[in-house]
Amino acid sequence: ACGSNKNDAGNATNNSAATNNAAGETKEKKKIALVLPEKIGVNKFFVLMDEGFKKAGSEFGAEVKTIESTDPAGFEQNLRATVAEDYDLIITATFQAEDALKKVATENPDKAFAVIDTVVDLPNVRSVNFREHEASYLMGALAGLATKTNIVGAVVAMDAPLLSKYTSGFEQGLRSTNPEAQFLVNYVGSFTDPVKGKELALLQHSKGADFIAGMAAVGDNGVFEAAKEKGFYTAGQDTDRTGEDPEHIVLSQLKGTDAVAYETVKSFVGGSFAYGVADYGLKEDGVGVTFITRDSASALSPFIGQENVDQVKAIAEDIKSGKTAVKNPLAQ
Amino acid sequence: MLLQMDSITKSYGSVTANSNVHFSLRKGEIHALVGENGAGKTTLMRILYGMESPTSGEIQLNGKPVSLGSPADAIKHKIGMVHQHFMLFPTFTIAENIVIGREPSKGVGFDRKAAAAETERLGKQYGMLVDPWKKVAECSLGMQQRVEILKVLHQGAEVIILDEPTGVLTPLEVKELLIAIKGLAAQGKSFILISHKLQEIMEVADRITVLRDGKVTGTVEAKDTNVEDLSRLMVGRDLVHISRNETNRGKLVLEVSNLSVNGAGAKALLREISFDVAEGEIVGIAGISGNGQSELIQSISGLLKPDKGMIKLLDHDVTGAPVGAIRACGLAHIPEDRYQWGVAKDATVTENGLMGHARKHQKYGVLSGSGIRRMVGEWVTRFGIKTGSLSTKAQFLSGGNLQKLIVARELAQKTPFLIAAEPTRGVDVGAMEIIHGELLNKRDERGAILLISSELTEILKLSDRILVMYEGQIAGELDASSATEEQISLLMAGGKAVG
Amino acid sequence: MDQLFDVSLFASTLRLVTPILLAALGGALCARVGLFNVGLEGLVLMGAFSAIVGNHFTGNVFAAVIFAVICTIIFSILFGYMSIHLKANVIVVGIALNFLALGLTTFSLRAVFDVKGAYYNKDMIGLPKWEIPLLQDIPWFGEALSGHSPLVYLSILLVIFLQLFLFKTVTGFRLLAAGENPTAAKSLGIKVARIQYGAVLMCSVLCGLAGAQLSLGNVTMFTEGMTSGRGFIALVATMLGQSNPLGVAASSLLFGFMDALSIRLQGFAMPTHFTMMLPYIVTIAAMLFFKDKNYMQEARKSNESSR
Amino acid sequence: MDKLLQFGRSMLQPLLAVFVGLAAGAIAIVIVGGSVAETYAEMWKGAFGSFYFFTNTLSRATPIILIGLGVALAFRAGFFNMGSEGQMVLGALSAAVTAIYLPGPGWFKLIAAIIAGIISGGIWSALAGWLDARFRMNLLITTLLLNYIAALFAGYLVSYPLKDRTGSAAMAQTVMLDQSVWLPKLFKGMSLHAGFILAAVGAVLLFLFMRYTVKGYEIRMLGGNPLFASYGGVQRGKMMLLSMFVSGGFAGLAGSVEVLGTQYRYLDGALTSPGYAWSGIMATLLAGSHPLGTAIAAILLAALQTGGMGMERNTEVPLEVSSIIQAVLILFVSAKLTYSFIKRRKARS
Ligand SMILES: Nc1ncnc2c1ncn2[C@@H]1O[C@H](COP(=O)(O)OP(=O)(O)OP(=O)(O)O)[C@@H](O)[C@H]1O
Ligand SMILES: Nc1ncnc2c1ncn2[C@@H]1O[C@H](COP(=O)(O)OP(=O)(O)OP(=O)(O)O)[C@@H](O)[C@H]1O
Ligand SMILES: [Mg+2]
Ligand SMILES: [Mg+2]
Repeated sequence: ACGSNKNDAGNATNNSAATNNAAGETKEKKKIALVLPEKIGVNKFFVLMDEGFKKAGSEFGAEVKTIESTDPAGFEQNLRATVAEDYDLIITATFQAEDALKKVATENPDKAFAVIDTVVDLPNVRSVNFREHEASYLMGALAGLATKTNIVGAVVAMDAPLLSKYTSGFEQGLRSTNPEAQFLVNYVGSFTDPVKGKELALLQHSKGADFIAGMAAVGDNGVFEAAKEKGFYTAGQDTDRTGEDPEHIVLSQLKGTDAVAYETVKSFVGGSFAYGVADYGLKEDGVGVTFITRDSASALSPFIGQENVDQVKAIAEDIKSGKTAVKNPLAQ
Repeated sequence: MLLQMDSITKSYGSVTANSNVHFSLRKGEIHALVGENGAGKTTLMRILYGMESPTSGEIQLNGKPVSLGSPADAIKHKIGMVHQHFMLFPTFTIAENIVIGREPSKGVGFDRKAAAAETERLGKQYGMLVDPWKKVAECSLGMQQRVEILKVLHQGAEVIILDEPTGVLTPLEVKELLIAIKGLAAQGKSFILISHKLQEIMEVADRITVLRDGKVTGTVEAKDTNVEDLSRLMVGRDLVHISRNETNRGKLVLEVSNLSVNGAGAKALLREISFDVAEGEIVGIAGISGNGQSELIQSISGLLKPDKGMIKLLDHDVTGAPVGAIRACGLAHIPEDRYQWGVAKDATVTENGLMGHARKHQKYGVLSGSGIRRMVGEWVTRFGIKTGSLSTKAQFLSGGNLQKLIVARELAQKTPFLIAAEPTRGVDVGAMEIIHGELLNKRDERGAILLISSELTEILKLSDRILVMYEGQIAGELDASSATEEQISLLMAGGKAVG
Repeated sequence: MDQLFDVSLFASTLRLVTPILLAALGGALCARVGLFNVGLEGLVLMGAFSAIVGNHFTGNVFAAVIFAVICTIIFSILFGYMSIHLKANVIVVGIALNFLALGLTTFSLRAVFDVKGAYYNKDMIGLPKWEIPLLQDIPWFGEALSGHSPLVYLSILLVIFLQLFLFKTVTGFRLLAAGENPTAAKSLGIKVARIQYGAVLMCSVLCGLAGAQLSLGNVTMFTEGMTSGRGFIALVATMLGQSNPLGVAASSLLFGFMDALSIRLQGFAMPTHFTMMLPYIVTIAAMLFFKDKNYMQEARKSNESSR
Repeated sequence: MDKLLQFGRSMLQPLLAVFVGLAAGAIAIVIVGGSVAETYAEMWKGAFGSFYFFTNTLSRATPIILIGLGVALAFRAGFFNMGSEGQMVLGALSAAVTAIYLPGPGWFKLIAAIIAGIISGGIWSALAGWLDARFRMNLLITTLLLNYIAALFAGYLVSYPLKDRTGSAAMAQTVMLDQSVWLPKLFKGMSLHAGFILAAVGAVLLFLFMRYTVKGYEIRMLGGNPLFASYGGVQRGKMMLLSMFVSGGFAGLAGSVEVLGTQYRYLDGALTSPGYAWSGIMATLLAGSHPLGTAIAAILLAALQTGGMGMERNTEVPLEVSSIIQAVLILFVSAKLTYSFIKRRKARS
């Protein structure tokens, strides 16, 4: 496992209401490709994107094809192949796609591209970016309010820059509500290792953490299991995962990749597709946290408590209004 | 007739190792199989032991045709084989090596105590005493040979094949072995004995079959023949007896002083050895294997760093110098174990011949293929090396032919000094003549030779002076012209020199 | 210091090391018969996946473990057939099997459970945690040693069993012989190929158990590629332990302990990347003491005559 | 004539293997309900279907060839170098760092970067050789372990001190190299770069070196029987350092050309995730450590991979199945099918 993975999720209940305008039934079917820089595999982020993409394809009558790549070199090759095979729109995603997309998009100025979750500043590319650190901030703030032991933890996939968006946001939020709290961070060293993820959670629990956020991709499953076994609280990423074990998985950080994929296809077929950069944060409802920005089917855990939720909702409003600034660790 | 092999033919591609061979064995008989290197003796026996399948032919046991598809079949039919090269497990104990395949057990457990007892009993019964708990790796070659035979006996073999069993043994060990064989034959076991030492054969064999180029050239009763007739049958011509010229000692080539090598154990492997070898002489070193000869050779050739003492080669101090430097200084070396040190089995005849000659056949580090092939081709004709081609892999050469290749390669180094360790191990009488002749030639051309051999006749025949090694020391020095086998044997066994 | 060497460190070591140890023991058996099994990773992955499948369909963990073992055996027959029968290069076969296992499990994950990446079901019950009657009452040891899955204890028993098997039984003796000098073994009528198959099968049983411990013991789920390189660590443990069950156990424990310790060192000053190196560096350092066979001995062995 | 026959016989085995492999792959395709003909056609197209795809395959083969050559050299000398991955990673990183921070004209930086890559890969590999020669540490284990250490070390450098802080800064990677140090592309618009020429030349040179030079001869004998070599005056320790250095140098070169010719920066994981090192080892073993054979086997393996991608893009066969087919093909290609086949025929006649 390599490269990276972004998680998170906004469950993005796709606004399926807005569908049936049946834009281009008369025209020829558009061919749209979603080229992913790695295997969809265990990555909820890609799973959601693929779902949103396919859904839009069937709803708006576009011919859609999802292409996974085994590695970065293969990705560039796939991207070039889709150009050669003359897709009308080529969507791709994540930071990993940046280099290849820059090259290919520059070489093919007449082709339409879109990239999700990073910015590629070219005239024929539409970029959609997320501000996950804002959601992490909310989660950290909630954790700071809810913790009884004053120790909270995070089990993180890898010590790599892109994951600092999560840890740093979380820590900023935590400090804002509970400057005393101790924050434990441990790295799994892999995106696919629930076994180690579980051990790390057990370790943090043994050090007294009562809330441990999973930020370890598949490793999260291990964290959840540890929570169930030892009775501490945890949180998931990407989609609303509280339903899996509402007693222990008390929060989820959300990232609307499916909605973005869906919207992109929709706008392209409908003719409202625009190049340039779109930035999705709390304000645009592109990222969020269960109970704060979105309701959940699960009941709110007493550990979190309605009172804390209300307090953090206020923080969310401050972030949206710009009153509170969340520092992006990747921006200098 | 106990055993009958009819019209056996075996070919490997274009090489025919056996062609229409008939061979038979009576109960209680010792039947010798002789022939030049590569005549097909080993191949025939491997067929009998189920390790090779004949291209055509039939084998009958007690008049009934049998199919021997694997050694397991052969063992089932009470055929056992002691191979030309040991088939032992060096890290296992003697007892383990002997009982393997038919282990005494307690439930599923391997009863090693019972194995040891069984080994001791066998040893006593057949007059071949061994220490059951000793690791084979620590045993002398003679002991290993005993283990091989006891192993076969333990399998309950009635027909026992011995492929050059005496090649590595000292005279005393040979004598013991031959007595044991005779005793066993008297007890009703039947033997097929392969050997190049015709004297031995005349001593124990009842019948003798001669192979040449894969064909039987005759089967004779031992009492009706003699060594000369036999060698004529084998080689197809009379052997010329080589004579020694008198030479006088020139300046010193090798000087060894106070050489010591400490082993891993408490006992030193070499203790304060001093001797020299001069131009125009062959110094023979006799001794039972394991008395420090290997360490001495390895120290001189640079493969082992001595702990003390000095080695001078042509006035250069080469103590502890790298092999390459010593060779460059003027050393060539016929190693004692041809498979371990002398060749790379997967490399071709040419490649094996090139070792040590590469510098002469290169320009700017690039080898000249044609020059190399010419050189090796010349050896093949001169020494009569039987090989499919120059690009045959060394592992497919018969043991004796490989030995000839190594001897040819080292002689061709044309160095002032040569270590010749067991130079004729496993070679046939004809080739032995050639090798002996070449060694004497080198001496006559003012070369200095250190000859190490377990074959006393060879030592006596070639040497000018004889050193005997015992327990890492030189037990005595004898003048070759007056020395006798008895004297040497006594020294080898740790006795004091007389006269 | 107390923070580092608490009881949970040892408990955690034991849990983390079990799959590695089991696989390494399997690797040792293969190594003993001259098959260098690079495919451990794939075999364990197969075991992990089939254990979950077995659990899903039978609802019984022990049946699931048996099922895992059976599936791994079937998979390993391919390894045996290719490398023993068809004389394919054993390392190529091992590498290819790793790829095959990854592809097969991912594919079957979709075919069987209709999910991508991970299968997790909160109703699925993993291996029980056994509290060992007397042991659990001993203050420190009880906490470290009690309360693990049966496979953890089984792995300890297997170390002893294999040690006895290899060095005390007739079959074990022949297995050693077949590896030590196959030519000689063949010349004695010992069926070397059959013994090699036997070793491969035993190895696959062990890898099946390793996989089951991973997916039903350590956690109760399957995720794509969840072995995360443990098979290769097992391979290192096999070699470092010189294919001796006890040695393999010692080197696995060493690695596991260092791994668990390195987790605890995270967050102390040093960057994570360096703490993660710790187990590898310590293993290399340990090799100073676990001296390998001299190349000379090795060469002597392989250059015995074959004729 | 004789040579021709021999060549024919040596080709029989791989051909038969590929045939059986395809047959086995067909079974896998049928099981998932694909069309065998269409799937294989797409696979062929993805690997060799047009000049574009062909060059694509060659560019993917480039690092595999180079790694394979390095491994082949070490194997021939009798050293089991399993550390190509770490050597490649360090080579790539050093090449990137050199190309970024060294002052001077582009061509100079390019050459310096390649040399830096070769040297650091070589030193990392020679380190394992030294540990073996000096302390008798099993080379196989140390090289395997050094892979992890190299990857973590490189990961640290590009996550912290050398991290790219331009752009999104989210990846553990160095900054993009200046265009002046890029290895030139061989054809416009195709991914094949000059690194392939280096690999091809490397294969031929290594072949000539092993076969026709004194050093090559000594290395072969050392691998054949180290006792024989030392008896003949070859110094094992020195030879070990030398051959491990060159072996690692090839891996380092592989990393360098990937950085300078394809990625234009060092990106964490970009060299490890495609499994170039394992593919390289496989190529070597499939070819019995023959340098030219290794190059061909590497292209074959690369073709399987690019073909697999093509299959995934253009058929309904999912990616996992394509990896299953690849593995099955490799398994059968490795099998010495003719071995038992010829043996049986002989026994009968
Ligand atoms: N596997 C093989 N492939 C090719 N040729 C072989 C093979 N085995 C033996 N030969 C050839 O068959 C011939 C007979 O060999 P064999 O070993 O039987 O000779 P030998 O009579 O035992 O000789 P020596 O006295 O030297 O031991 C030799 O020329 C040898 O090169
Ligand atoms: N190092 C070597 N050891 C053994 N054989 C070698 C070696 N190098 C080359 N050969 C043999 O030489 C053959 C090729 O040599 P080459 O083609 O250079 O012959 P050539 O052209 O006649 O030589 P030259 O013209 O240099 O005298 C190979 O088939 C190989 O068997
Ligand atoms: Mg013979
Ligand atoms: Mg022979």
